[in-house]
Amino acid sequence: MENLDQFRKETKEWLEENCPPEMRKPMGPGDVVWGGRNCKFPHPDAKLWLERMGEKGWTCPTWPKEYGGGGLSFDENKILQEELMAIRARPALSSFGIWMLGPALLEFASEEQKKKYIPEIVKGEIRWCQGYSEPGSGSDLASLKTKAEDNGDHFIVNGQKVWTSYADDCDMIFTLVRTGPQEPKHDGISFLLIDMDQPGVTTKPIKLISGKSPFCETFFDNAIVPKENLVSELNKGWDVAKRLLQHERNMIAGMGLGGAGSAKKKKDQTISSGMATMAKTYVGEEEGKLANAGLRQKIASFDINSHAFSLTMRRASEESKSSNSGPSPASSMFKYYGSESNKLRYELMLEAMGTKALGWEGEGFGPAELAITREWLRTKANSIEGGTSEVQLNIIAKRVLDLPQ
Amino acid sequence: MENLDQFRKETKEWLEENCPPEMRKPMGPGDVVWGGRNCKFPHPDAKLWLERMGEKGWTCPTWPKEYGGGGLSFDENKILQEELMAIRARPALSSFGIWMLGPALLEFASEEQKKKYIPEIVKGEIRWCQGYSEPGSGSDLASLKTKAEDNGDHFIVNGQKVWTSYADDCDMIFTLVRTGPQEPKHDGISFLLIDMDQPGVTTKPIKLISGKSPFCETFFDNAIVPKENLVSELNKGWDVAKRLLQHERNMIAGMGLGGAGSAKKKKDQTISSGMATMAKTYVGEEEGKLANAGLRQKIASFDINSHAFSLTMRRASEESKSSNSGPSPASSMFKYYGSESNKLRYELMLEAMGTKALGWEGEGFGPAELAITREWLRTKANSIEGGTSEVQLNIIAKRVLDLPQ
Amino acid sequence: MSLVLNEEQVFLKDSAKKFASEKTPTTHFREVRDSEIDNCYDDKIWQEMVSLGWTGILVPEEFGGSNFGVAGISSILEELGRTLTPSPLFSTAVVGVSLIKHASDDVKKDILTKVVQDGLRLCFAIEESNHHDPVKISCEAKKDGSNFIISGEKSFVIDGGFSDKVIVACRTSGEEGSKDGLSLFVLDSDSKGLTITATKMVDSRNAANMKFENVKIPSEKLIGKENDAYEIIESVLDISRAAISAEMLGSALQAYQITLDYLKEREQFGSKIGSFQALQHRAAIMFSELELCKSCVIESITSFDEGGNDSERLASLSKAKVGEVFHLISNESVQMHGGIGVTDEYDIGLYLKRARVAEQIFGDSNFHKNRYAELTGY
Amino acid sequence: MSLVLNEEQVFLKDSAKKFASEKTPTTHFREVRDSEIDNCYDDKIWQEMVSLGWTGILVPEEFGGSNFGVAGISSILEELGRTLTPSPLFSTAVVGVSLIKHASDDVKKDILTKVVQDGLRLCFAIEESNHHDPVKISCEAKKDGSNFIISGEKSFVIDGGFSDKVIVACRTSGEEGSKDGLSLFVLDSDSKGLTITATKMVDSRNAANMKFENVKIPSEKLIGKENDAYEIIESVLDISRAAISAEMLGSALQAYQITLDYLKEREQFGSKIGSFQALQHRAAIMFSELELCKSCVIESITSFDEGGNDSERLASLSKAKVGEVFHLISNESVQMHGGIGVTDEYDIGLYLKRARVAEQIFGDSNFHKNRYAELTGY
Repeated sequence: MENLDQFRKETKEWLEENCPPEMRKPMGPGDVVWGGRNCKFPHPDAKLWLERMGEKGWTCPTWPKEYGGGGLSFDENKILQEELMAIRARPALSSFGIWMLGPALLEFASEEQKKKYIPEIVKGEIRWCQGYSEPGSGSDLASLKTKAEDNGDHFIVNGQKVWTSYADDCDMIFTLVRTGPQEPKHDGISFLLIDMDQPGVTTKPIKLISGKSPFCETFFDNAIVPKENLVSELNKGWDVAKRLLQHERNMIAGMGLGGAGSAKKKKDQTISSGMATMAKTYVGEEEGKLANAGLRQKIASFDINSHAFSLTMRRASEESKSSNSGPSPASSMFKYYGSESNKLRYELMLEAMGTKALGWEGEGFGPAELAITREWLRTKANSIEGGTSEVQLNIIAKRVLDLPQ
Repeated sequence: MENLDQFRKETKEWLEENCPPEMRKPMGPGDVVWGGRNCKFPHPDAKLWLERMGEKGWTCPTWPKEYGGGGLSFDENKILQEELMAIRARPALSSFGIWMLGPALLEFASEEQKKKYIPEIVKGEIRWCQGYSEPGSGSDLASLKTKAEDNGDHFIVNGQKVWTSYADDCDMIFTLVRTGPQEPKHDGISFLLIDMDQPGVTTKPIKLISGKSPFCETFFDNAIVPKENLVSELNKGWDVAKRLLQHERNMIAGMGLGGAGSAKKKKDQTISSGMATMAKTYVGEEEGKLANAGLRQKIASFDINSHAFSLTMRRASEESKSSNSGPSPASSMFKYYGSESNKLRYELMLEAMGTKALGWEGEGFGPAELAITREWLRTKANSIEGGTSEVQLNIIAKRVLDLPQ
Repeated sequence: MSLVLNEEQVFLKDSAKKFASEKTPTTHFREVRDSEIDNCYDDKIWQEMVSLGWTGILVPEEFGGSNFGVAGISSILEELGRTLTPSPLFSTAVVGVSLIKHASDDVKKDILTKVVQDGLRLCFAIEESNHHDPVKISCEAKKDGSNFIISGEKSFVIDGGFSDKVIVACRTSGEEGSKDGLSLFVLDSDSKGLTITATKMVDSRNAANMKFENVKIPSEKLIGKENDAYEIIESVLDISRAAISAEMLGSALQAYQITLDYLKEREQFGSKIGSFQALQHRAAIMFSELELCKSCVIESITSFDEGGNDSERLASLSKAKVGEVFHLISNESVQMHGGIGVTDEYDIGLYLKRARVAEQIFGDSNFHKNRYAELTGY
Repeated sequence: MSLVLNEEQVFLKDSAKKFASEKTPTTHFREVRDSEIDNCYDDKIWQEMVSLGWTGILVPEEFGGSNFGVAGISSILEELGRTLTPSPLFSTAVVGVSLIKHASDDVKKDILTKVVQDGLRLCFAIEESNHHDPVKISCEAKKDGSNFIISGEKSFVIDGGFSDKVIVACRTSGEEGSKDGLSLFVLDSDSKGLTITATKMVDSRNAANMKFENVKIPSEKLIGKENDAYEIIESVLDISRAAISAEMLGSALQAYQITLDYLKEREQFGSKIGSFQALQHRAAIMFSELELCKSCVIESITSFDEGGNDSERLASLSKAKVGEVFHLISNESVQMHGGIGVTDEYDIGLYLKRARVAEQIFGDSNFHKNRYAELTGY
């Protein structure tokens, strides 16, 4: 405990000294730092902040020190996060390398690969995107067709990926490719790291119902990939993929939060529901109650579920703290409930806001209102991306409940 | 049209003359006339009424005259029903023979069988029950195991049926039995008419969660069945069964009615919802509105669905009037929606009545309240008997929507 | 009421079906949407509708209409709803015409003739907040000699951005929220003092915000009696609610059909996804719900023509039920399409966007559930 | 608040689990139900619970209790709920004890000691209508010298049919519906003027109707201050709501487990029915809902012992959520069992019956949703 107090003290001091004032201001939508070879910093301080945090490994606080990570314990990291929160520090770096690829590399990659790629991720030098889905393979990921052919010291890759987020701004892509067409479908898949800075790789943005999106189609036309870029063994890529998908599910599950339960309590003990407060401004109130009784009932149900869900996320984290088991099949439950809940949140906002939530662009609507319309449409993908709700329910039924095939 | 007017006039006169006054009084629970060898009549007039109606064939108004039916057209029968309703005449006869077996015999039985069994059904001389389900075969009816072995001029039947309504009071049972164990399961089934007045047939009542029930288990222990009691060809009983199940579904579907939509309008145009009126007495009202806003919302949803459902029943009947196609796969929709709706009706009644709907017996509750508790439990079987809701949805998916197997 | 269409209505429905599939498939909607036209409808198509007599279906024969009734025009809207056909038909031929029928003979003659012959476009300015409320009206019309002076604001005026005439619901007396004291006026959309801002909605159609600043209008442009417009408004709204339900039903049926086709065609895990039981059951439930919607819509749209006495409640039944089911189907359809369902390239998302806007037109399901309960006495 | 039980609580839970499986499996419930005993519990079992110290878990050590807290007793109730164990544990050791803790030292000493040592049975007479409402109280207590005279009626008194002592909530001033003017008294169940009618409920347990006709009771039997009992009542109700949620959770978990086992064992169409995707998805959704319930219950039951300041809202969260999920699961379980699910022979129907009664205890989901919204400020 004493060590932790000491750690908190040092952390506080270091942050005070090293986190530039500009990086303590609230973020706008363009202020995310994604890193990469052509990284665009919103402000010179953002560059400084990334360099300093990257140097300490605190962009990836719990990763091993030997690969550039912060090497912090669970408790130390908690303190770091609390202190970052306390000064409202912006994240120094956001990246799919941190959220997805890194943990997989730490588990599956060779020593050489870890030495090469992990520090780049920690420092934000390379920006990664994910290449899993293909036009023909949605939920049935393993039916993918992009193929990598052995050509001596390198593979030649041909095929197409979809839903590659930010592919048009990324440096490298981690992909699943078919290397063994003869094998049963799960066994012929390999995990390849592909440099996108070559003529054989091109990208094209996808327009969504919500408008522009970070998603792209990514085309491989005789792309060249050195053999040392194969992670894990040949035809054993599916194991890496499964683990990565669990990480992705956990990421998306978190979006379901934000009802009354997770609302911060103020000092005077008033508890408020963000949804209800917002609804009151659009439908009015009578004697402190939301004027529309039907809507009030629906929001109460939503808040109760949200509250229960956030308690469950916390419970899962408390339970796993000791056992340290990492993502489990129960993460499917979080993915399922979280994404369905987030969709419902926006449907309720639409219901509360009425015609005010139905603008597309131009006059007559506030920017926040227009953003809600778009975000409502965007949430429809929550229960599809990272494994559909149906796939999550299948996983729960089979792996958690052990129901027969 | 003139003929119909004439028919209405004659019918009115005949009913005036022949329907005994006692048979125009509202019925109590014990007043149903089921017919049969040991028929118990609640009143001597009930016997008279059955004899007179049976004589004219009006217990089965649209069945062919040659087998004792009424021989009425669709429109004539409509008039008869209207006139019966006008004088509030009790049904002369209720019977599974009329509702289920008769239509199947008319379609599938031999001339001899029709001549023998149909008039008995029309006159209420024989009381029939249905023997389909078995302990091991619920939704998967065709997996039935009761077997009939060829023994020269008769079959010997061994096995067990469940859910045979009123079996302990019936004279005969129509059953599905396995006659061809070697065949694929649907092809080895035959449709047999079995006389229950023999030592080889015994019955035992089933107790339900709602208490006593008309259901029995029926045991066949070397029961003897003459070969002329086989309906349709040997091993072709499944076709008969399928048709009969459709009739049963239609019967049960009708139970979902009774919300605001089907409420009778009074002369002063007030429309009322039975559910809401009842709820008002248990939760009170404020300015004419049901006091509990959440419950009010639920009842409104229920009434709207009920109203829409009853319109749909009527639409289906209007649409089929011209085409005269009989029960269609869409009857699965009615069975599904009707039984789910009926279950919901009782759940809402419980919600409205609170603790008053939770009595089992004894003091503290009115007889109507106790009846609702029991009926609530009884409705749980609605979505199971006559083909579960899941089976109905399967049928809709496959036969109506033509979705792949 | 009949729950089966008569021959005339079936004929209208069939010709609308043909029209929609030949002239306005969803590609037509996309063209209009992606073009620079602000109106979000194609005037050529509109003139074809006019020449087919569709704008005159609710117009009495003396003014050149066919008087084919609410069931007639609604059947057309149902078919146009299938392909999301954009046009001012609803706002003009249903809402506008039904209102103008209550105007003076001169006004009727003038406007209805032009609607039938030239496709004069009408719109109804009633809403003043973000939720439908036909009595929450504070936009004021003050008597000033033989004129009225209108001041106030209106919002969510369907097709208000490109109308020729505006029918506006004003308060001539009483408090906001009262049924008494409402009056209707018809005026030109380029009237002095009237500012119209067309808003672009998520379904790419237009609704307008209107600002009335001392707009002067002669008494002859009053529709019905002063202070006494409430009954007219409600009766026209009910016709409109029934008709828009029919359009929504058409859209829902089509979204469902597209999805059903996709279930039969898309393969995953070596099987058609339509063979997965969980999806089958959801599809079967949606089928059942749609059957119920069909009954509500037909009962409701025929009730006006057949003089039924339950039209109010049936309009709420229809709007509440179809609204809820279209909501469900629009969500389920996108989900069942998976990733491509959320891309702009596929049509299914267009139905989702349309669903939410249509739900709000003249009362959402919440509003109509509540109204149904009130009309039923609880 | 901790979302994981501590060692002591885990120990209590484990011993209750053992007790339930060895001494009170559902066959025990059936025996009691089908016997001629009107009480619907077995006194021998009750005395075993007493000797295990369960009635003393909320009792301070000075009166012989263990003071192991709400989380302790609730964990026991959860396990007993699994097998539908009938006993006066909830009404006595949770509701009754929590109320008596606010009484005078003499009363406390007298009653709590007997509860701990002899299993003296307590019940709480509060409800006066068919829906829970802690302020809808008109049963009156009039001061008469050093006594109070109680007149009025009570209903749905859990375990009221066989209690030794009755704690009754009365109005000493104010209007029905007011929070002010409520007072609590404890009296013997055989007091003169008190008529108790045990009702037999659908779950085969007993609740009682009570009629007070000028029941005289000395002032010392007042619990808390005159006119000022509202806060005590609400705080005890919240503890009780959390505890009954735990019991309901146990029952829901068990009903779910029985159903899951059945899905893995029952064959239809040549396959285990648990392999049908539609059932799998429904089972997976129920699993998720139960996980949420577990979190609500544990957060709620530990909040009292850990002095959290959100206990009221957590009690409503827990009762509302568990009530809804137990409702869902009790229905789904019967349906998934098919025909045998509705026979008395199988256990699953017993859970259905229990679910509806438990839902009504101290507020159904509707009540608590509403309360949750109020406590959250809307």
